Amino acid sequence: MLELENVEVTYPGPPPFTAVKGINLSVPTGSTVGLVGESGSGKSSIARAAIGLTPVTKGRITLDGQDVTNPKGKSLRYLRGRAQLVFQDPHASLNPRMEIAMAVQEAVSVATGKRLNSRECADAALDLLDKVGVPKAAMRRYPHQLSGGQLQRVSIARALALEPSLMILDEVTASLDVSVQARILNLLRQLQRELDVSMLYISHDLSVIRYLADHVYVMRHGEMVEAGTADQVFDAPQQEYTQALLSAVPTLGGSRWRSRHDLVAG
Amino acid sequence: MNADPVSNDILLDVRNLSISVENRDEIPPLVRNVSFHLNRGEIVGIVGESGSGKTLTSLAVSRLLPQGLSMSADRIDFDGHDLVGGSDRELRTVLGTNLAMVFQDPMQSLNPARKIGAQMIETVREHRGLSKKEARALAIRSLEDVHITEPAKRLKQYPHELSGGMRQRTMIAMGLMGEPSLILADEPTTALDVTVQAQVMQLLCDLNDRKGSAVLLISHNISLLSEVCDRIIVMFRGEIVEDLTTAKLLAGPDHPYTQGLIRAVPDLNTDRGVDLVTIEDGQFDVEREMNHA
Amino acid sequence: MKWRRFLVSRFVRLAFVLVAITTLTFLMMHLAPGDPARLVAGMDADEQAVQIARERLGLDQPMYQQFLDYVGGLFRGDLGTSFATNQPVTEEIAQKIGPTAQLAVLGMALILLVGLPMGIIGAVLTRNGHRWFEIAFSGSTGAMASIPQYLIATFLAFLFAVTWQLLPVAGSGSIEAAILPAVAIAVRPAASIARLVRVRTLEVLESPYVRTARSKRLPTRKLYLAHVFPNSITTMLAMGGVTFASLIGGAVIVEQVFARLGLGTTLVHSVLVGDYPVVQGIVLLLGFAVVLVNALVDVILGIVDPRTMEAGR
Amino acid sequence: MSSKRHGTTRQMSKAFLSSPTGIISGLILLGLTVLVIMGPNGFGDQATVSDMARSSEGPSADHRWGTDALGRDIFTRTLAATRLSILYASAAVFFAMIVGGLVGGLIAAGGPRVRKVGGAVIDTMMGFGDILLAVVVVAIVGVGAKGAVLAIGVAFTPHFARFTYSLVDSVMVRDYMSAARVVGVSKSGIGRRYVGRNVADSLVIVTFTTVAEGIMAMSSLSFLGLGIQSPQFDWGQMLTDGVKNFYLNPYAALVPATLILITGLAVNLFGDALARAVNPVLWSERPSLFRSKLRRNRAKALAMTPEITIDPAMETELRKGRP
Repeated sequence: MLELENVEVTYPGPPPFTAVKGINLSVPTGSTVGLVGESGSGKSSIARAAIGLTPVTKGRITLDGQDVTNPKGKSLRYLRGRAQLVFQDPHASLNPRMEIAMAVQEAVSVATGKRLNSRECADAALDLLDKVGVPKAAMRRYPHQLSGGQLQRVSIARALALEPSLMILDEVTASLDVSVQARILNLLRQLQRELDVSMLYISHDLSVIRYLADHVYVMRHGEMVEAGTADQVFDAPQQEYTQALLSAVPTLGGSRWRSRHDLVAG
Repeated sequence: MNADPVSNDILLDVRNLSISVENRDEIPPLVRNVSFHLNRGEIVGIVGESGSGKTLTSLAVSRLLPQGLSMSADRIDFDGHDLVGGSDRELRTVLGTNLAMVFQDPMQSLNPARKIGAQMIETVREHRGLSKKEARALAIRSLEDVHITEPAKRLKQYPHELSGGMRQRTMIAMGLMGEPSLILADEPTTALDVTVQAQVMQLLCDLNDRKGSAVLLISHNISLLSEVCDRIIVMFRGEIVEDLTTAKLLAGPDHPYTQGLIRAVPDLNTDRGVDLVTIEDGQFDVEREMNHA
Repeated sequence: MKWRRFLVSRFVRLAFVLVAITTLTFLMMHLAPGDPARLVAGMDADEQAVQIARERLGLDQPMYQQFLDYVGGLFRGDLGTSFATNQPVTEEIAQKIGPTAQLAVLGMALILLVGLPMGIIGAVLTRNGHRWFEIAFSGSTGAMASIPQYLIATFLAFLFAVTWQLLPVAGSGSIEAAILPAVAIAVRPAASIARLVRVRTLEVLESPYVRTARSKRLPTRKLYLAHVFPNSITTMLAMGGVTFASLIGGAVIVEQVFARLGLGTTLVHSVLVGDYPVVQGIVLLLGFAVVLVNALVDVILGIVDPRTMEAGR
Repeated sequence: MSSKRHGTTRQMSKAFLSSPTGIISGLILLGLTVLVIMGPNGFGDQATVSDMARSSEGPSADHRWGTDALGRDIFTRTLAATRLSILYASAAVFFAMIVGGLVGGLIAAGGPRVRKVGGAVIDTMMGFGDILLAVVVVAIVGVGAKGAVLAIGVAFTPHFARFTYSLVDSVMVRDYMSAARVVGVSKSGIGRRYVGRNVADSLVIVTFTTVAEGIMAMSSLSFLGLGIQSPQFDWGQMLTDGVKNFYLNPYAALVPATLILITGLAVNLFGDALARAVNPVLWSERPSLFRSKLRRNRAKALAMTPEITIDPAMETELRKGRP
């Protein structure tokens, strides 16, 4: 459904910096696509460009066949109604002066066109928060009073309020503890099963991508290094960089440096 | 695997370490009755989530606890020196040379206003009385040890001119200047990319191998620790819940929290068909409902 | 390369600001109510005399012509003629600049010599848990930073010159006469700097890189000199421009208290009698001084801490 | 809906009342308000009519703090001066807030070039220093109350412009702004609920606390003879007169000085309490009498909201964007 064709993102200088250099990427309907890369690889720029936050300097982005490159007016409304982005830092992506229920309520109001303070919006917001597992007691609280995991749930609920068919998730678990990450990942999988949304999951963590994604894209320095189904990329990586990346991922009981211990033992 | 500690070869011995907030009795201690030891040449990991007390423990061992926190311990012995009773003056040289610290964020941990060289040589100038020339030569050798190219040029650069991985290796090189018997590394690779992380880990293991420095490696990543450590200490909310060899960890830990910690994190071989195990039963509800209830 | 871009950008900004100040001072006379020509000719002069004065002042010319004349005059070092004394403004200024410059230099020296060490010592003592000290420090510097300078000046004059008769109460000749005024203008900025440096130094003391330095177990003296001090001094330098400006403002007031015949006294007097060319000249001069000091501070900062060059606007 | 409003209001008032300083300063301000309403007329002749026979007397039964050079009761006159002192200072600060806030907001909302030039202009104006700016304005407008108010207003304007600019700027780059845009919150919604809520209360509180600075600045102008002229009088003028006769009757200077000090303290403490009340991030902070400590406690909260203090002498510092 989401198609990026030869997309380039250049930030104005001085000196100008090209973060994304002619990328092709597609997210098929109903699938989870993983976009993996190290810091500075341009993966977040792709997320922002796809949602219309960062201008694209070259190329074309379409959503369900409709052009949403540098969206304005109608195409912007079209895009926002169908695609949503969840940010990395949950503490930073919620207004500190707004109760969390209100943050979701606002999104419901945008989606339904109902008045912000109407009973319908309020109820719908509470339902959404309930659905992503935010406890009742937390709904009237302010962002700084909640933990990172809770806040990330709120962000997800807010994105869901617009009933998107595509969710872009930019490093959504990077700032969370591992046990919290597990819950968010489970939640995302559950949502995908229930709501049938497509996902573009962006992360530096190959293990998470491996766990979630059907298709994988590997980026480096703004260029696409490798793309394919998850099995292809992880089991039979073609590019040297992908291989290096994979071999660098720590695994439980991985034996890269074990030789030393064997020597000691021997 | 040989995890049999030679009894008289204990490098660091910590008994009943507790850390609490000064003058705030209503706040429970942040670290409670932590005891562990480290043998010479051993690599030991401490794993735990945020708030588990792993970083505070390492800071207490190095006597660098921030203001406002106080510690108590029955004993902390490092290399034959008493770190609880001893005065700062006595311990200066020991801690300044025998113990090397590597912190999480290499950008923030190097003084941005001073050149690399000046920061590297001050330890040995101070504690071993080397001349500037000798110290510089040592610094260059040390940078070579951590595989930094053009070491002489680096000495004249500022931290912001180096890449993240290079800064962290510089931090390690700085620690090596004193020929430490223990390298205390607190999340040394959290701010770095995986490929750089691999290099830094390789380097730490390599130094442990070549120079025999013991390493106390603190991380939230149990997979990472399982790759390099002889032994792993699991901390949860200020307490040690399990202290086990890596072999035991891989064979299957006893403690439910450790089990949960392993299964909560996906790795490249995790079954995609099933949900991840979460740690939420009773006392192991890590994600606290609210920070300020 | 980095340096060139930095210097060029600072130079462009400097030029821009100087042009702005020049235009502003020029407009000042024209914005003011009343007719300067009548002022010069005298309140009871007849229409013809006023007209003559107007022509002599060039006020009958179109605005742009007057502006060109004004700028042209600046390049020739001609700031016009005082309405009050009929002397060239440059000469008026030349006579009065000595006491003010003396005050500014002495004051600046005092600020640097007192404010910086006070701030650093304040931070160290605070961090070492002297709570009473923190209270005393915050209280006293806070009060000092918010007392108007004329009060400080009067108080000092009262104490040292009237009660104890240690120092001369007025005059603009000797160094002794400059001591009290210099102290009076330095107190407020010094207190501000001390507060700022203390807060900044506390931040530095909590920073990861100072933790690293502590882990090296350097003697305290070296720790502070090598790791803390350079960062405190950067903070202070960053405030240098603002401090200088408040120093000039202070001089205007303090000169009044000690009856020093400096630019400040002259400026206030000229405003009161409507001697616009002199006001214009003095504002222009002080403005230029402030802007130049600001530019200089930026360059020094660039040398001391290369990062500021890259971060700079 | 109503229960929610109630909850927030209750938490706010709880946060405000949790600090004794907030209550005390509130009471002081209430008293000052009464004095402002009463004005000089509320005190009869004692404050305004001179009695040369009793010039510059020390404290006595008739005049508890003595009389000034013209034989007027110092204490009564000081109370009577409250109205003009506070009104003029407030007017000047209000002017600065409106103009500076507008300019700062517009610059922050502008393109990169506007921001660059605008920022440079503000910095330069601040570089001049308040007094020089004020004197220039007086030179243009003329001596007197109107001139003084305008002069202080103009002198403070760049501070407000810079403050608003930084404030809006820091809000604009936050992730929550992008997040709101992605969700599709309308422009007016972003303006009110995002920029508005995060900027307005800081601005209001700073405006409030700056009134104390305004009183000081007005008194400095009075001292130079460029401020309020007789027969009008304010604390600054009384202070100036009192200082000249300090050795005859020190109370002539001390009484107005004390009231200035009390006002300044009350305004600042009230501002702090207000800041704690309106900002949910600070609700759980424990109040402290001493700013610097509060500031350090606030370090975390400040990551979200820029610091709320404006002290025209030292202000710029952290706001200049220099490392």
